[in-house]
Amino acid sequence: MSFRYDIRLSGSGGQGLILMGIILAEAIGIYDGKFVSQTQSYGPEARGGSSKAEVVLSDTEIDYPKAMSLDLLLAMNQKSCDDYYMDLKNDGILIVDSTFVNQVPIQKAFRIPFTRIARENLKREMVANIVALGAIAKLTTIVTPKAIEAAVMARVPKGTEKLNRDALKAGMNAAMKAQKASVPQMLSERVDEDT
Amino acid sequence: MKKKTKKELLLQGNEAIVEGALRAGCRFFAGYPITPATEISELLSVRLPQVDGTFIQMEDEIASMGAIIGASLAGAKSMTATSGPGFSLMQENLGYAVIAEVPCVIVDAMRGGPSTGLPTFPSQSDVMQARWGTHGDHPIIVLCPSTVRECYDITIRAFNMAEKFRTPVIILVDEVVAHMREKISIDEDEDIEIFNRVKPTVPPEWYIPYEDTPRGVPAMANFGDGYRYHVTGLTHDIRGFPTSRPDEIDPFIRRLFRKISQHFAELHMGEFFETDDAEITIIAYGCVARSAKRAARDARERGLKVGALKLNTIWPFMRTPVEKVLQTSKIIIVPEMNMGQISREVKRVNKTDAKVFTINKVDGTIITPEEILRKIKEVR
Amino acid sequence: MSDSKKKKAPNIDIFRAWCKACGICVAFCPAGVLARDEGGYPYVKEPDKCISCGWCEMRCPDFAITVYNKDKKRNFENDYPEERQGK
Amino acid sequence: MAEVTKLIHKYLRHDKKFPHVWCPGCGIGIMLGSLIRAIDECGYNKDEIVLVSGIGCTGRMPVYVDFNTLHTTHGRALTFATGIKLANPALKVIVVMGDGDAVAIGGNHFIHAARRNVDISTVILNNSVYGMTGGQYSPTTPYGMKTTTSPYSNVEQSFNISELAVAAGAVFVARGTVYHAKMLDGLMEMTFKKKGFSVIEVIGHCHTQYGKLNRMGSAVEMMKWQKEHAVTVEKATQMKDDELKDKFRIGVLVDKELPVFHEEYEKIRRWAKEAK
Repeated sequence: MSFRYDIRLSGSGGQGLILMGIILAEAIGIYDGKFVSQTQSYGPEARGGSSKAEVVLSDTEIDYPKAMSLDLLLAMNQKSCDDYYMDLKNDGILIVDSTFVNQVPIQKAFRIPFTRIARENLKREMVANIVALGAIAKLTTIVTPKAIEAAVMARVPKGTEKLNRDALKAGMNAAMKAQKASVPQMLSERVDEDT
Repeated sequence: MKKKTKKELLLQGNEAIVEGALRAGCRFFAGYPITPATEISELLSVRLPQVDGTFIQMEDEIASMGAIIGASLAGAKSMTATSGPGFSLMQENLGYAVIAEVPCVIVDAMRGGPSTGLPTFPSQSDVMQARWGTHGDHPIIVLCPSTVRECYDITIRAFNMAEKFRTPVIILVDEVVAHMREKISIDEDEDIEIFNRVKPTVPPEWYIPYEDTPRGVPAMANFGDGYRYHVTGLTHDIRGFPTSRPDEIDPFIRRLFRKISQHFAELHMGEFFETDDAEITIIAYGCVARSAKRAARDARERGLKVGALKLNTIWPFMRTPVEKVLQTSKIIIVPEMNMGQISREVKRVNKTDAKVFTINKVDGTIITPEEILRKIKEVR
Repeated sequence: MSDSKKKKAPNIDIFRAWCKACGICVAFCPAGVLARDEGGYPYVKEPDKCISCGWCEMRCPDFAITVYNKDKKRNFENDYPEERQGK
Repeated sequence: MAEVTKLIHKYLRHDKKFPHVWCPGCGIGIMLGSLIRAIDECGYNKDEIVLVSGIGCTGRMPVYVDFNTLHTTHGRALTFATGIKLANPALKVIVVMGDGDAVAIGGNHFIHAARRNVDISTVILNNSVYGMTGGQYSPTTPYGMKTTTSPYSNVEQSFNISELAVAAGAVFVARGTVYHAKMLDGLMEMTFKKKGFSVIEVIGHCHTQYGKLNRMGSAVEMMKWQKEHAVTVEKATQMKDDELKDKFRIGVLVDKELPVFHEEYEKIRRWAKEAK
């Protein structure tokens, strides 16, 4: 049986979730060389209201491209946390932006104030999504820090490279401080059951 | 430093269609903005002028379809992209492209309908519009990708078929495939077959623009090549002039059908997934084909002999492959995001004892593997 | 007419196969050369009156009438005042 | 054969069935003669001309002439022509349409082709009615006239095609009549020579439908009407408004310069390559 990892990045429109999805997929697919498929909720929702992007990664070709039961859920606002935590697997990881998410339904969630970090430390609230990407790279083993940095640099506008690199670092640092939780097996450590 | 020709890219389905079109030699695009096909316009407005092609945003889809036919007659490989409502507007001129035998490619990124319907949600409800949308008897080629890679490959194939058979070719994508991003590698040096229309080699005075040939496809001169001929939407004789003679009309219409029907084997594209021993086979296309494959995998894990047949060619209907699974499987399930457009065809060609079940979803969401599994358990 | 020598009547050919007998050539002939027969078709009634203006030829919707005058290159501008396009 | 007819025969497709399809006395034939003479005068090569038409009486014109000819769908001729011109700017694209074709079903395409300034010469035969389908009222049928679908009277206001073309931004707009055939030759020639979206409105007549229903007489009578109601642009400037009330102007109405689409697009190609 092949390995499959389902991620949903959720929040409200304008938080940059779709871009996050693209960067994460690019990091995993192009820079880390795995199979990846990225989908999103589209249309009016992208301009206000709730928004989500999904990334599925695998070591083999991906059949169903949308997230099924989640290995990782990022909730950037309270509503998306409430809406989607039920889709999380038992050993799935929940990461919330504690700037906006006050009630967390499960104990072992990572609470990191991405938006506050972006606003206060980096003076640019818009990079909260990049801060969150940094945290994901640190808290999971699905993407290497090197790949995520390369993918961020390739996608962000010229002239904002330093800001975004700082944002990634800030996210990683914040993740280090966040409480440790169970992390799924690393891809590289997996025993291929098919062989 | 030697330039690397092989690129690994994370592309949307729509973006892969653009890459495929450019690779196939598309040099003219006319379109009108509509979700979820807009990315194709946007990207081609960047890319086409770089390769001396032309991008134009017309006043509506009727005009877009007219412009690509005109451009094709003047020698350019041309394309337009739209969604349901715009596709409806194109139908009149689509028929023109069929009868005047003008190669061109139309992408329809399907959305829920009727009318404005569900602009940003997936659907597969234009299957019959693609087949019978334009009036009159006509054959049509309709292709349907289900992965980003297939978006690229099928677009190239669509242009090849259009040029080879002198006919419009429709690519049906659904919102999921159009907007989904996946990794694909594109190698500029890769040896991909690109077909260019066959031009006449006879002197202009010998040229018969709509001559019957064994292949059924006459040679096509471009405007300006020195072969002056008449192109019309009226039923015409072999010289292209309007005719109302029954003895000229009949062979002409039959040739239009024959040029497609005698090449079914070449036109049919699809994939059998573990169907050899399957007791249950899921027949699906577009994004649902992926759910089908997943469901088949999951079912096999549970010890059920389930296979899947993916249709990449929607029209002409893949009768032979479908008949093959009808013979080997006792149960056929056809999940579609419409009220049953392809399942009707499957039932139509079913001459066996196999039972055909459908899953019809029209709520703007994709059919999930679980839903297919549930149906398998229900009908088994 | 600048031509003071003995005038040679121009040839007027009417191509009956294409003529639909609409009567335009007859009606607008400024010199009264043409007339209509019983079936409405034009014929050259007074060939000597022809001034080679060519208006019948210009206005024939069916390209069915021809005025041919070997002696003179036709110049529309000076042909016939009434027909001079309101200038 | 005299020069005029000989010249026309040089451009006809003699393997087509003549006499042509139009009613006896129809102005479209006169317009076709004018069009051929103007093309000849411009010195175009037959191979470089693409003659595009829509549907209707006028739509039947291209089949008779030996150019690259294209008979498109109703009202859409300009869209096909746009594709042809942009795919191969070396071609000389001429579009012939009727009034219903150009400003009813094709009205949107007409104003946008004008706005875009695509290099197309457009010839519109205005006979105030849908002739081929049997005399229904068109957007140019004058108020108060009878047609088969306005049997009591037409209560709609009509389009002035030339003024519409001017408003939409056409760089050259002229109007002529089939009665003034010689003048039409000249106007047609100017229309073809103009770079950009040029329009010539040709006032024709449909005695078979429109003329009959409105008791306007034969083709001859209707051409006399044209003669009596047409006033040249030059003459019109010296006339008072009430003298011009039931008259229409013929001649060149607008002649201006604007950048042409396919030449502007060359700039885009340059910028696109620089940005690559």
